[in-house]
Amino acid sequence: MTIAPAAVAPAPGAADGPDHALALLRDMLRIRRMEERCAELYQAEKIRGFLHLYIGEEAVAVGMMQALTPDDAIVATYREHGHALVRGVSARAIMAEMFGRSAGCSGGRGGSMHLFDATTRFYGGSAIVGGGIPLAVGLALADDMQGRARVTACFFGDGAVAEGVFHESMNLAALWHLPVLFACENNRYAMGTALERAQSEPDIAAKAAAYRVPAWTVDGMDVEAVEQAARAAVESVRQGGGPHLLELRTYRFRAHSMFDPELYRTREEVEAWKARCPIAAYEARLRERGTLDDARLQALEAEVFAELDDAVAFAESAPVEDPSTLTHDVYREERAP
Amino acid sequence: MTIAPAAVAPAPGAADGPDHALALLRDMLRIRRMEERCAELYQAEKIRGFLHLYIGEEAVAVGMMQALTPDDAIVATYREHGHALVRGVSARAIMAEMFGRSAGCSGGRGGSMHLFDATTRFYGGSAIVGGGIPLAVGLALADDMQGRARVTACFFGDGAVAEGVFHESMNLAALWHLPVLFACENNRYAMGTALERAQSEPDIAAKAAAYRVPAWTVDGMDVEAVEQAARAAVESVRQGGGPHLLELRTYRFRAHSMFDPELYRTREEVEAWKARCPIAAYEARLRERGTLDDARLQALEAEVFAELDDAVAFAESAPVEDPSTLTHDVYREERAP
Amino acid sequence: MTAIRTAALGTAQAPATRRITYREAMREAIREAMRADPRVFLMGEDVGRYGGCYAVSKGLLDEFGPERVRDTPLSEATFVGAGIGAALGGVRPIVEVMTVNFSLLALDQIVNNAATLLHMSGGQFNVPLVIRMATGAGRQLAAQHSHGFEGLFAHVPGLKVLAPATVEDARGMLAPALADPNPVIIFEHVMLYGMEGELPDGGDAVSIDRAAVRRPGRDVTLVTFGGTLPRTLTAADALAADGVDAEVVDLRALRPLDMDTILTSVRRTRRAVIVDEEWRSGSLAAEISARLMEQAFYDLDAPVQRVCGAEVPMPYARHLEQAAIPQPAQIVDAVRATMAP
Amino acid sequence: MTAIRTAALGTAQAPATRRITYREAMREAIREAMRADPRVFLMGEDVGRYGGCYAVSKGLLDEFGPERVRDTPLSEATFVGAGIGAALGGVRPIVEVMTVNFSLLALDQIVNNAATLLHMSGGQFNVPLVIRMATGAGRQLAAQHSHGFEGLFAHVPGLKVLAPATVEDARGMLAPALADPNPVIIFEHVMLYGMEGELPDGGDAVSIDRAAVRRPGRDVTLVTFGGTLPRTLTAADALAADGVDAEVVDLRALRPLDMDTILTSVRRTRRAVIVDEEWRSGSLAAEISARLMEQAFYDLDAPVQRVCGAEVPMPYARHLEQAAIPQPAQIVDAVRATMAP
Ligand SMILES: Cc1ncc(C[n+]2csc(CCOP(=O)(O)OP(=O)(O)O)c2C)c(N)n1
Ligand SMILES: Cc1ncc(C[n+]2csc(CCOP(=O)(O)OP(=O)(O)O)c2C)c(N)n1
Ligand SMILES: [Mg+2]
Ligand SMILES: [Mg+2]
Repeated sequence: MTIAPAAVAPAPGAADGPDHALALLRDMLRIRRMEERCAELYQAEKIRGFLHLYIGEEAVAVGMMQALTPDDAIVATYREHGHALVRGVSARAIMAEMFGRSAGCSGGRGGSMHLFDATTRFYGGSAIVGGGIPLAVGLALADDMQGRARVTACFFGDGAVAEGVFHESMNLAALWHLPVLFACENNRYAMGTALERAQSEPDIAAKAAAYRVPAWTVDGMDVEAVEQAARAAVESVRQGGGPHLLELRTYRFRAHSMFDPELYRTREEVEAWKARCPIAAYEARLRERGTLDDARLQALEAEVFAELDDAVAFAESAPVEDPSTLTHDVYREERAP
Repeated sequence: MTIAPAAVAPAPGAADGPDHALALLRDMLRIRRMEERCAELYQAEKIRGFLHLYIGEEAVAVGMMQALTPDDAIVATYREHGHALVRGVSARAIMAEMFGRSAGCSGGRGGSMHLFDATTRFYGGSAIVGGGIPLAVGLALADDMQGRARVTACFFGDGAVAEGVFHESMNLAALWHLPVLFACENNRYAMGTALERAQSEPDIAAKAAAYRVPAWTVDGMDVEAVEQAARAAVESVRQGGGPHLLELRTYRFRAHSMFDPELYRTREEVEAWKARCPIAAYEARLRERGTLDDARLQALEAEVFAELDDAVAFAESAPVEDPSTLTHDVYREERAP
Repeated sequence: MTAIRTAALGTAQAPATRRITYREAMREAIREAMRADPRVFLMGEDVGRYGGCYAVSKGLLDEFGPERVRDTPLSEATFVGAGIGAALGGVRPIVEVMTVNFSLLALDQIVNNAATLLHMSGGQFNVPLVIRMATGAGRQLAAQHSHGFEGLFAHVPGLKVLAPATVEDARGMLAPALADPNPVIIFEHVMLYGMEGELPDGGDAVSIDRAAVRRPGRDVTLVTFGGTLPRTLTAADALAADGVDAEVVDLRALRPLDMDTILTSVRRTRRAVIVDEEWRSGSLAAEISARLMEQAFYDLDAPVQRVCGAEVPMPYARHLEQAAIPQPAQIVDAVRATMAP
Repeated sequence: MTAIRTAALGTAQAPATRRITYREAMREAIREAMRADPRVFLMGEDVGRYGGCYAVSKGLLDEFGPERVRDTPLSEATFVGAGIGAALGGVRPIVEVMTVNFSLLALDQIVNNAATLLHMSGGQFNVPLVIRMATGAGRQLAAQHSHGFEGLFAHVPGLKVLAPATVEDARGMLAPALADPNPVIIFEHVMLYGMEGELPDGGDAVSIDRAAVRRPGRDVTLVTFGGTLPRTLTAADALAADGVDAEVVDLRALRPLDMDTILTSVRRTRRAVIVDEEWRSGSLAAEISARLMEQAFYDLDAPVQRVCGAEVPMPYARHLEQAAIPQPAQIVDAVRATMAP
């Protein structure tokens, strides 16, 4: 069932011109710097709870988002800051959320693991591993029943593939031919459990054959490769091709969360993957192409820093919600027609 | 991953001689006649609750049980009268169970869907579709950890394949290389839902590749074919080959349960399958081989009737348990070392 | 909401009544909801071709087709989760879970998603989903098919929980449940499906907020819901023959609870017995007793009693099953104990 | 059982005490159980190489190897179900479920299999399984990682449910739980892991049947368990400063409940407040209140009060989370209301 993406859609990348390439780089930098800032703010005890950083995996969210239109929907995991940011949730709203302020994108109720945003159709931020997958199937069902040519992109990790709902959802989406793009962020670990110790068949894309779902494996460290595959898959899904699965091979450079002593992998392994940093690699490629030079990069970095400084300042000064509102939004009060 | 069973073990059947063949026939008849009797007793309101008959599928249980030794374990479904009987649970204990008597194999607590028997390692009788599959994995784990060369045979239907636990259990058993024989009784329907309307990939054996589990498809209407495949698979599992999956293609001739109006399939389809009746076909084959004649068959039928008459009489006259024992066996009281 | 229903039905209909079963009432309610709103659809195991395990949805596939009466594979977690997603996406799913025991397979989706999304998202994403489940004992289906977890669902903030116990409620609760912007769980007791009752022709939407006094009385308040309402009314009749005038309150909504109706009754009768088929410890009956403790302690002339299911996985044998669930005689005994000085 | 433990430990050990954390106590208990019985093993998500989400099992993989400290894939239903099967097969699994919210994924296995098998099989198949779960709020982990469903599990016949709230209980409850022939669920509150306490060197098995009076008092009985014990003791201290002498009962076992200890206390103090972090409606606190209604109504000078968690999916923001769970000040207020005439 593995289809070469090139067969489905034309390759973007260099052909799309320097502006697009710089936009990709910029978005990866925005994620990287935001995550670094989050780590600092966690140390400073401004952000609390579980914090899962996306550092090393930026090419995946950035590449994928290129293929999605504002009408499409996104379901993500607890490692979703990057997805939210690139999807268009403001850094201010994300940062305020992690500060637990009512100006946060989830009103301070969700925190790092539960970013939500109705205007960008960003349906969270789900912290039960695999728990978002059926939601994505349902969102796609609603689109299908209402005749809308929308796609629902569902992000989940390699760990989620072991959960029964992955299997149930692949089957249901395929059986009902629903417009879901399953995006497996295979960073080779679920917390401290390596993929080979979690899956008897570690080739995730190969599993899709059990559901007759087209699937292919993508280099998740190459933002242009991700974009290309995402465009091909989204196009096919949108044109009625039923669900597709992308296995995006990537790596997280940091610990699973802020509490992780990282006993389960070697420094050498981490270093080897860091050498393939999606941002550094893309910078090098763009320099080679003549699209990027020091001045341009500095300007980009400055922009990103300014955005984050502004976001942190906003979050710091955002009002703290009155505890009297504690039980608001447990039920919605108005009756819908 | 599909392996021809012939490659793994020698074919039994004709070579095993007429006694074995007649024993196979006899066991199929025992199931058939018991199920027919159950249907009558249900009409007579002696048996209550949900009653799921195995008529049409006898070759599966009978063929499979040939390959299992007394040390092996069995996990079955709510359609398990036949499995229990052929495994060695007495017709008396089964019948008394369905009458709700304390002499029943589950003390009258379980009924038709929950036959249990410790002495034959018959672990039920599970009425949550798919719910028995993880138990089988655990039983196999216990054997593996204790160095016992036992096999756990786990029966489930084509419907159960859609449940997440099927996927989780296949993966875990394969990952840990556990001695489980997954036996999917594919009778093409889950209640009223045809396999093609439940599975995007209706080839169940093909799904095993997603877990690197050896699997093959077996004609479940041919008791010798089932026995042959079962022996091959059990042998391989017992010798450390890890879990195997058999997809046993069969058909239920009767309604799903006693409440089923059978709106979902045509009379023609049912008749076509009935023409492949595993018992009639085997009788014909044995006649051809000269193993069976009218006298022999009559004797067999008479034996079977006698066994059932005795079982029903036993059940009828078995004492009804005192309601004061209602909450017995909710907890076991002694402390184990 | 009543306005919507009236508009959908028209007002020309004569107010004749007719006798139908609880099952038919439920089916009519689904049919009417699907006729009234193209976004409404039914999904679950064997709701279509088979006609529903308890025959509730028989005939609906023919009228509405397989797009709106969807047979699902056996994947409770996923089809309930997909119901949540579909509700988020703007359609109005009615998801049927065949038997409450199986709902445990979907409980993660119901509790961790359906009930939390509105709050976790800071009020952005509500889940207008209706889940129907068959519940309860009495058909000798043993431990994996006979339990009711109404109390468990009623424990969860973010959910609304309903238990229609009459034909009128079976007919009338679905429309307001679908109109509700929150996830609503409807429990249908398997022993009620065959029960007949009078219904105003066409039926009508009913309140889903209030408990109902099914039998007025002065001496003691019997509080119950769902499958035990008929048995409680039987007990009340037996008590009346004995000169004890019992008031019977049918909770109808299990979350949120209508304490006003209960308190109004108990403050008058000064005695209460709660009847609940579920296991006693941690039952919904416990919650009601605890609230009466807190809100009516000084009004009570005797301690509130509970008549609940025995704490045992439901046995198959008929006489054991019957011994495990509340019987009129036990209710009568509990009332007598409550009336004794 | 105590005999067994003593034998396993030897008796030569000096009865010195030492200070360890709740987390270490739990780890020692697991280690000792695994040393004492080769059938005992630990399985769950990241219990091995990662060392456990809350670091309870750190170091155990090194000592016992991957056969006995088993990292599982993310498949809660299956690895819990496999634990049930393994227990049936003669080994002694300790299954760790990382966080109670995730246990809903395995609830079908726990309720429909572990709790029913003995009864459904007419007494043939018992399930000697221990399941450990981290529970509770206080770490700003929001709605999908902070809830406690202790009451839900305590509702289910066939299960035993424990909530160690002290270092001694963390150290001592596992051995008798493993010796018990029934499925036992142990809840470990995440806010207790770092708590230190004195322990007799080597620890010792404790009763898992009885509640404990953690602070004797005359004026009012505070009943609690697990993570709210420290806060309840704080409240008792504050009350003492005010001249109110509160007795604090730690339930320890949530199913079956030791009503004797509660009743003995309440009959003496004639007043009770129950503190329970879970959502109020349908909480375990409700069950205790209902039992006091039934068994101590005439002994009470005031209605039993509950101090429970707010009925909301747990919010992330710290001040909101704190507002959602019982605080000493609320306990003090509830006691004052109870003491007022
Ligand atoms: C159902 C469930 N089980 C366990 C956890 C604890 N947990 C949180 S993240 C995680 C690892 C998930 O790995 P993966 O899906 O590969 O995503 P990644 O963190 O690598 O992005 C685990 C086990 C959880 N949140 N939900
Ligand atoms: C979890 C669960 N969902 C639904 C049911 C209701 N149910 C009982 S049998 C059955 C069909 C199962 O079909 P299959 O697995 O093919 O077995 P068969 O009955 O054909 O032998 C269904 C849906 C159940 N018992 N458990
Ligand atoms: Mg991962
Ligand atoms: Mg079938």
